[in-house]
Amino acid sequence: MDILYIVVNILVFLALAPFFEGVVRRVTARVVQSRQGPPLAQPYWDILKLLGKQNLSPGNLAFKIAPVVALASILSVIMFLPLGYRENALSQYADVITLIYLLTLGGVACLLGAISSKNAYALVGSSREMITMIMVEPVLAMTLILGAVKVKSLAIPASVLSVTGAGYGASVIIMLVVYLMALQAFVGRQPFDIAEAEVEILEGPFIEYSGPNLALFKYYMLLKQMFYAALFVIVFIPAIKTGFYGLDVLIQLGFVLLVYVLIAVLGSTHPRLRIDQAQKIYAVLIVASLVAVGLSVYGI
Amino acid sequence: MWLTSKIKQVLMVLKPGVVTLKYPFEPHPVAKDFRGQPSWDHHKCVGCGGCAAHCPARTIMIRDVCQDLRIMLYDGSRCTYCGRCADVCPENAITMTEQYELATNDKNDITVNMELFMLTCQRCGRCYNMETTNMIDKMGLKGYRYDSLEARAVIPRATEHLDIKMLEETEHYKRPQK
Amino acid sequence: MLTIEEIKKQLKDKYQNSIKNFDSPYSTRLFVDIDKSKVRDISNEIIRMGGRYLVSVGYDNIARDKTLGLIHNFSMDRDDIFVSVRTAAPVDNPEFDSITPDIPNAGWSEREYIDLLGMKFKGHPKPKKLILADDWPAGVYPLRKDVPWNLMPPAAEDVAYELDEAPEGCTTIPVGPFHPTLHEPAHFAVFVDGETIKGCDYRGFMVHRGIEKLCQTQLTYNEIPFVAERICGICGSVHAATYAQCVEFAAGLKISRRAEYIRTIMLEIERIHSHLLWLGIAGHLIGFDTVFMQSWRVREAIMWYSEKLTGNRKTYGMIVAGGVRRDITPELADELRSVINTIDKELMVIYKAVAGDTSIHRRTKGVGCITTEEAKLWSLVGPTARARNVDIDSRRDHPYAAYDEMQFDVPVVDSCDVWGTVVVRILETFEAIKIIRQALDKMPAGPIMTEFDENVTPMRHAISAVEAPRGEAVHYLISGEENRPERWRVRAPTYPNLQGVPAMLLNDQFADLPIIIGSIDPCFSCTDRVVKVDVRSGAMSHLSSGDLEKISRAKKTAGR
Amino acid sequence: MNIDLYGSLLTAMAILLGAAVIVPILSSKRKLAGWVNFILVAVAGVMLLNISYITIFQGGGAETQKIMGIYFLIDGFSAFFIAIISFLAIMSAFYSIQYMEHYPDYKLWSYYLTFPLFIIGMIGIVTVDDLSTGFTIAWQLMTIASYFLIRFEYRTEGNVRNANKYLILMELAWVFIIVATFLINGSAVGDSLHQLIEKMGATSGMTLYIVYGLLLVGFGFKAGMFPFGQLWLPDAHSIAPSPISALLSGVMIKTGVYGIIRTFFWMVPAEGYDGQLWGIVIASFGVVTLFIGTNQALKQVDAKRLHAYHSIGQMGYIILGIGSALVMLNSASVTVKLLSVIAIVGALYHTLNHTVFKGLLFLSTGSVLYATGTKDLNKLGGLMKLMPVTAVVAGIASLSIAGMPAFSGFASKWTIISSNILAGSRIMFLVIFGIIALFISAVTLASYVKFFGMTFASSGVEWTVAKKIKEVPATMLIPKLILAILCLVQGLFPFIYFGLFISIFKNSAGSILQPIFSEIMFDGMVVNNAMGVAVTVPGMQGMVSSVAVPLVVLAVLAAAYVFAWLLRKSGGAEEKEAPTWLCGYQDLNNKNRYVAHNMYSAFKKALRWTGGNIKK
Amino acid sequence: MLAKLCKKAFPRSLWVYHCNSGACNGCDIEILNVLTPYYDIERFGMKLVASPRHADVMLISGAVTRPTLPLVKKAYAAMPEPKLVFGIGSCASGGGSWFDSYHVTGGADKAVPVNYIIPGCPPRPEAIIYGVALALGLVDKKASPIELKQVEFPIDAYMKNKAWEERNVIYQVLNN
Repeated sequence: MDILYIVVNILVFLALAPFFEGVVRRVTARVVQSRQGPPLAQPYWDILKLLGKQNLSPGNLAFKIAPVVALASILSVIMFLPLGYRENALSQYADVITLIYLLTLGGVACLLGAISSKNAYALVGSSREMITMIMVEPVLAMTLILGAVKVKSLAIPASVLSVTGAGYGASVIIMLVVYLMALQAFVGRQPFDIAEAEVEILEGPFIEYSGPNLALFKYYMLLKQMFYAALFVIVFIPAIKTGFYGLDVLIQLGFVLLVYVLIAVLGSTHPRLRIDQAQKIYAVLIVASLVAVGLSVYGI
Repeated sequence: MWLTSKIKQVLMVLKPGVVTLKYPFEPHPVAKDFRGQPSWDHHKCVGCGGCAAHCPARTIMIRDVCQDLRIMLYDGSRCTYCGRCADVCPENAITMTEQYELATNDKNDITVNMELFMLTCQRCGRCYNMETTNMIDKMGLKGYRYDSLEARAVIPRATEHLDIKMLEETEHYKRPQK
Repeated sequence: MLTIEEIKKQLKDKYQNSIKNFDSPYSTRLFVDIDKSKVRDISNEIIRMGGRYLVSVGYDNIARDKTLGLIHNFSMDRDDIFVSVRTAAPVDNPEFDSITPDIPNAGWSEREYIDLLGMKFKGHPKPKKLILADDWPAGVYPLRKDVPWNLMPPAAEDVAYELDEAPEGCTTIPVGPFHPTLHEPAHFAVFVDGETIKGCDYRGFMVHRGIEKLCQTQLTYNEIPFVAERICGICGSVHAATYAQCVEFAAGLKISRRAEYIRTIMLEIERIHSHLLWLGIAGHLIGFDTVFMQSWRVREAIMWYSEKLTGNRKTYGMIVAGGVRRDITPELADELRSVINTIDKELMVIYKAVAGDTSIHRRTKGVGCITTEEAKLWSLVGPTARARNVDIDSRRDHPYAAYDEMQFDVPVVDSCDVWGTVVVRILETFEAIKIIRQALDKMPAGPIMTEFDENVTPMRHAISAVEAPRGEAVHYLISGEENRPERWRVRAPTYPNLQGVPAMLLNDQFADLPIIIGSIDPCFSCTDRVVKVDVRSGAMSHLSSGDLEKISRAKKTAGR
Repeated sequence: MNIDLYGSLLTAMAILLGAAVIVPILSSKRKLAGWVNFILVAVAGVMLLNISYITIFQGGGAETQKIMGIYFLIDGFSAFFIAIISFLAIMSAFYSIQYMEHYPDYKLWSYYLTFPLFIIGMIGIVTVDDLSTGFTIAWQLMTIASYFLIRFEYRTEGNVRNANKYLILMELAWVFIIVATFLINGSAVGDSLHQLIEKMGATSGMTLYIVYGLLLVGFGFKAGMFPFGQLWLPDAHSIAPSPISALLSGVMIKTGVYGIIRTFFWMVPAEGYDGQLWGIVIASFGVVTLFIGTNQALKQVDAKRLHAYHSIGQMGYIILGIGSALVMLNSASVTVKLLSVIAIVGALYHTLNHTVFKGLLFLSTGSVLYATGTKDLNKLGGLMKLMPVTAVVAGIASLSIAGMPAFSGFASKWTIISSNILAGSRIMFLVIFGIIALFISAVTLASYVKFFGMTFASSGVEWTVAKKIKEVPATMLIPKLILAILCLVQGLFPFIYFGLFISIFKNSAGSILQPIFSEIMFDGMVVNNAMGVAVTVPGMQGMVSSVAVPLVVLAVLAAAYVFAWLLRKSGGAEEKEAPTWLCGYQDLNNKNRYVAHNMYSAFKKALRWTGGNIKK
Repeated sequence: MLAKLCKKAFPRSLWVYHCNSGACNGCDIEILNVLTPYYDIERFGMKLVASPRHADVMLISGAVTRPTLPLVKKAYAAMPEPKLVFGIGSCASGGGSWFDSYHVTGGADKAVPVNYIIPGCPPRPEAIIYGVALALGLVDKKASPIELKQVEFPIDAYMKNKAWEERNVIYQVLNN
C-alpha cells in the first residue's frame, strides 16, 4: 500500500503539472490580459514537441547531465511528499533537511548546466538564480522547521502535517503570509522571475538548451512549481480528512488549483524586480520567517 | 498605494473581458479603402509603363519581347502596397483590392504576369510618345526596356536596341555571400 | 529674443573675414556660408547664442566645383530660427575641424561622413567606422556620385569592427543584434562589473539600407514620401511630413490650410499610437506583460481607424509633397472623435492604475538618470529630454502645419529618470487627443492637394523639423535637377538620443538596460537610414571588379 | 599494551625525524627525495594509523604516560586526530613527489626538512597531555615548521610578509594558551591535564572564566575562529604549496578543534564550570565564524583563498557543533541532553569530512595550478574536457563541501543542523543557529558552484592560458582518487562513521560526555544500519530524524534519473554540437566571458559589511 | 510511439524567434501585435522566445542588410531541427524598396531557406495569423499566380489613340 502512495504521487505530479501550467497561462490570458489564451493542454504539447527536437549542446558533459539530474532530483523530492496526508514507504528514510538539500540539488544541476553552456547570459542568469536560491530556500526550510519545532521531529510527514496542527497561531499566520510571498520566487514567476528574465537575459540559465534537454528542464520547472503549490496546500490548509485516500488527494488538488490561480494573478500584475531589490524583499521574508520560527518555539 | 493600484489594475482588466477575434475561423473585414494587393485590368492597360516607372519598390518589371509584345511582371513579394501605381495609372487600370491574405510558400503565387500588345510606330519601332504633358510618359519608353524577369531585377536603362551584354550582366548579378 | 538680423550682426562683428554670405529665404531660416577654417568657432558662437545642435549634412558637390559640402545645423528654440552653417572643402583634401570636442552630439554626424563621403575631421575623438558594414572596403564612399547605387563590393571574411576595450576588470556582455530588448538589429557591447554597467560601446547601423541611389533609377519628389514613411514603421508620417515640408520650402509652395490640418491630425494620431505602443513595450521590458496587453488593446482602436482613413494600419501613405492624399470626410471625423474619446477614457484608467503602482516605481524611478545639463550637452530631444526638464518641443517652438492655431501644453518633468519619460509620454497622449479634437473642430474646408509642378529650382536649401513621438525629426533638403533632390538628409530623433544612452546606462544595473534603452523609444531603422536621394549627374563610372578586390585587400591588410 | 602504543608512537616520530635528516641531503635529486620522503612518511603514517586503529577499535590507550618528562595520552579521541593527520600526511607526501617538480627554481631541501617536522608537531599536539612543556615543544615545532613551509615561495612578493604574520599570530596564540595554563592556581610546568583539572577546582570563579576565555581564544586562533582566523588563515593557506595547503586546512587547523574539545569537555573541574555559558559562547562564535567565513569565501576569486575562507566557514560548523553540544549537555531536559550526542558526533564527523574534502579540494586546485599555472578563477575555465579526472574528483569534493545529499558533507551537516533544530524546540536560539547554518550551507553551495563552474565547466583556458594543458600525472591523481573514494564512502555509509564516533567517545575516558555515551539505552535510540541513520529520542514522538538518505535516496534518485534519461531519449532526437549563441554579433571570446568575480554581485554587495572583499 | 506523438505535437506548439534583419519597425510592431488581446496568437500555441535554441520558427522581418547577412545565417544555424522560416513583410519576402541597394543583400531567401512569406507593408496582424494558419494547415492558400493576356488590341485605347492622332498638330501639319 505504501508503495502505491509513491506511485500515485509520481503519477499525479507527472500528469497534472503541465495541466496546472496550462491553467496559469489560461488565467493570465483570460482574466488579466483580456485575451483568449492557449488551450489548457498547451504545456503538454510544448514538452512533447521539445522532446522531438534536435538536441544542440556545446559538447560538455555537465551540460548534458544537468537536465536529467534536475528532473531526477525533483522527482525524488516528490516521492517523499505526503500527498493525501499519507506517509509512504519512503518517508522514514529522509527528513525535512534531506528534502531541502534534495531540492537544492535540482537547482545546482540547473546552475551547472547553465555555467557549462559558457554563455554570458546563462551565467548572469545562474548568478541571479543562485542568489534567489540562497535567499528563498531558508523560507522553505523554516516553513518545514516550523512544523518540526512544533512536533519536535524532523520526520517529513510529522513536520509537514503539523504546522496547522494546533490551529492558526501567530507564527503560522506569519509563515503563511511569508510563504505566499515567497511562492512567486519559488516558482520563478513575476515579480521574481529575475533569473529567467526573458527580455534582458533571454531565459538566463536555459538560453543554450534546446530540444529534449530543454523539455526536461521545462518539466522540472513545472514539477517544482507544482511541488511548491502542493506543499503550501499540505502545510497550510488544515487537513480535511475524508478517510478515503483518493478523495483526500482530489480535495488537495482542488486547493492546488486555487493556489495556481493565485500565482497566475499575482504573476501577471507585477513587473519583474531587479535582483538587488528582490534581495531586500527576500531578506525581509527571511527575518519574518525567523520571527515565526522563534514564536513557534514558545508555542505561539 | 501598492494595494490600491493593484486593485485598480484588476478593475482595469476586468472591464473589457476577452476581446480576441475569431480570425481566421471567422473573417475580419478590412476597411473600405484598404490598400491590398493591386490588381490589373488588362483590358484597360495601355502598357505605358507608368506604374513601373513610379513604383518606389520597382516591383513592376517590363520586358519588351518584340516590337508588339510587352510583358509586365508584377512581383508581389516586394510590393509595399503604397498605391502609387493606382494613383498614376492614366487609364485607371490598376485598383487596390482588399486582398491581404497573401501568405504563401511560393513567391510566384503573388505575381501578376501580363502580356500586352503595344502600339508602336511601324517606322522607328518606338512606342508612340503620347501626351507629352504627362509626366509618366516623359519618364521613358524611349526604346526597349529589358528587365530580367527571371532574376526579378530591374535594369534601369531603357535602350535603343537590345544589348546581349546587358542580359549577361543581369544574370551574373549577385549579392555578396559571407 | 534674437532676430535673424541680430544673429547676422553678431556673427559679422566677430567673424567678418570668414563669413562669405548670408541667405535667409524665410523669416525663420538663416543660411551662413563660411570659410572652413572657422567652423568650430562659429559653431561654438551659435551655441553660445542659445543654439541647439541638430545635425550635420555633408554632400557631394564635386561635379560643380570639386568640393565636398558640409552644413552644420542649429536651432534657436526660443526664437524659432534655424541656423545652417555651410562650408566646403576641396575633394582632394576634404579635411574639416571637428566640432565634436565641443558638441559631443556631432560625433556621429561627422563619423557618418567619414564613412560615406570620405571626409576627414581633425580632432575627432573617435573617428571609427560608424555606418557601413564591417567588411565594406575602405576608399569606397557610397554617397559620392561616382559610386553606383547598387555597387556590391565582395564580402571579406576576416574583417571585424574593433569594439572599445572594456574598462579594467569588466566583462563585455554582447547585447544584440538579435536581442528581445532591441527588436531591431544593433549591437551594444555592455561592459559590466558584476551586474553594474560601467560603460558601453555601440555598433549599430545594421539597418542602414542606403536608399539614396534609388532615385538614379526611379524615384522623384512625389515617390520619396512613400520611401520616407518606410524609414520607420512607427513614425512614418513624421518623415513624410518633414520631407514634404522641405520640398515645399524649397519650391516656395504654400499648401492649403485643410491639408495642413489633416497633416496635424495624422501626426497626432501617430503620436497616440506610438505612445501607447511605447507604454506597452515599456511594460514588457520591465516584465509587466499585462500593461503591454492592455495598452495595445486600447491602441488597436486607433489602428483600425487609421486603416479606414488611410487604407493601411501603418505607413499611411497620406502625406505627399503638396498636400495629403485622402480627405477626412465628416463621417470619418465623427468616428475619429468617438475613437479618441474611448482612448481618452481607457488610457485614463490605465494611467491611474499605473501611476501609483509602487512596483513600477521601483523599476523606473531613479533609473537611467542624467542631469538636465547632460541632457542639453547631448542635445537630447523629445520626451527623453522633456523628462529631464529640457523644455523643447518643435510643435511649439517652430510651429508647422496647423500647430500655430492649436492650444496644447508641453509636459515637462524634472525627475530626470525613466519614470519621467513614462509620465511625459502618457500626458502627451492626452495632449494629442486634445489637439485632434481642436483640429477636427477648427478644420476649414478647401482642397487637400495643391498642384505641385515638380519643377523646383536646383540647389535650393531647405530645413524642416517635425516633432515626432520620439522627439524632433529634422530633414535637410537640397533640391536638384531632373525632378529629384540633390541631397536629402534625415535626422531621426533617436539619432541624438541614442548617443546619450551610454551616459544614462552608466552605473545602472544590467537588469535596467532594457528599460533604459527602451525609455528613449529607440528606432534604429530611423537612425540608420541615411536616406540620401540624389541625382546621378554626369557619367556613371563602374569600379572594375579588379579595383574592388584591390581595395578590399588593402582593407584586410590594414585591418590586421 | 599501552607501552606498545606509546613505543610505536615514538618510533613513528623517530622515523619522521629521520626523514627530516635524510631527505634534505638527497634533495638535489628531486624525484628521489620525494619518493624517499613519501616512503618514510608512509611508514610512520601506517604505524600511527595502526595506533589509532588499536586505540579506537580495540579499546587501548586512555592512560597518561610520562615519557621523557612529558605526559603523553593516546585515547580514542586523540587517536582519531592521529589518524586524520597521518592519513592526510601520507596523501600529501605522495602528492608532493610530482607536485614539487612545479618549482624548478626553488631548492627543495627546506621543504623536505620541514615537512616531517610539521607532521611530528601536529601529532605531538594531539598526543601530549599537558599545556606547558610538551605542548610548547609540539606547538613550536608545528608552527615553525609550517612557517617555513608557508614561506616556501618566498620570492613571490608578499608571501614572506604573510608568513611572518602567521608566525607572529601563532606565537600569540601560544602565549594565550600558556598564560591560561599558568593562571590556574598552583599549576606547574609539565603538569598533565588531570593535574590541572584538580588544581582548577581550587581556582576562583573569575580566574576560571579568564582561563577558559584565553584557551578558547588561543585554540580559536588555530582553528580559524572568527575574528582570529581571518587574520592569518586565508593568507597563509593560499600561498603555501598545494600539498601543504591541504595539510594546513585539512588537519593543522583541526588541532585547534582538538584543543577546544579537549579543554572544554575534558579539562572540566567538578565545580565552577559553567558549561551552558561556554556552550553558548562557543556556539555563537561558531555561528558567526561560519556566517562570516563563508560569506567572505563567496567573494574570492583566487581558488586557494576561496578554499581557505571556506575552511574558516567549515570550522564554524564544527565549532557550532561543539558549542551546541556543550549547551545541550548542560541542559536540564534529558531529551536535549541526549541530542548533545548527535551534535558532538556531527562536529567530529564534520572534522573528518572536512579533512577529506578540503584536502581533496586543495590537491585538485594544486593540480589545476600545476597544469595551467594559475589559480585565478577569472582566468580559468573549460578544464572539464582537458582534465577529466581532476574535474570529477573536484566535483565530488565540491558537492561534498556544499552538503549535497549522498555526498559526505551532507551527513555531517545534517547531523549538526538537525540536532540544533531539534534542541531548538526547547532552546530557541539553537533553532536560529540551525537555520543560519542551513542558510550558510546554501552560500557554500553558491561558492562551490562558482569554483567548480568557473574552473571546469565554463570557458576560459582557451584564451588565457596559452600552455598546452594535459591531465596531471598519475602520482598526483592517485591521492586525489583515494580521497574522492573516501568522500563517497563517508557520504554513502554514514552509519559506519556514526558507529566509529560513538566508539571513540565511549573509549575516551574523562570527558563529561562519556556518561551519556555509555548509557545503555543509546543503542535503541539510534537506528544505525545500512539503511542509514535514524534517530529516535525518548520523550519525543516517533522517529525524529533520519539521514538514511545515502542509499535509499540514491536509489530513488537513480530510478528517477533512469526515468528522466529515458524520457529524453524517447523523442528520438539527435544530438549536435553547436557554438555558443551570443546574440549573433560576437562569438565567445575572452572579453565576453562572464568571469568569476562577476558572479553573485548583488549578493556580495549586500554583504559588503562581512569583509573579505577583494579590491580591484 | 512517443516519437510519433512528438512529431504530431510540433505544429501545435510553434515557438517563434523574431529576427529583425534590417526592418523599419513596422513589421516588428505587427508581429508583437499578434500577441496582443485582439489577435492573440497564443491560441495556436505560439509564443515568442528569446533564444534561437528554443525556437521552431524564425520570423525574419526586414531586408537582409549587408551586416546582418552573416548574423541571420548564424541565428538560423543556432536553431535546432526541425525549423521553419517565415519572411514577414515585403522586405523579408523580396527585399522591399531597397532590394538592390548597396547595403542590402535582398530578401530573407538570400540568407536562409524561407518556407513561407507573408507580404504586406507591414502585413496586417490578420495576414500574419493567416500565414501561420496556412502553415498549420488550418486555412487554404488563397494566392495564386495571375496570368493576364491581351488577346486583342485594347479597343478603348486604340480608339483614343486614333482620336488623338486625328487632332494631333503634327499630323494636321503633315496633312496640310
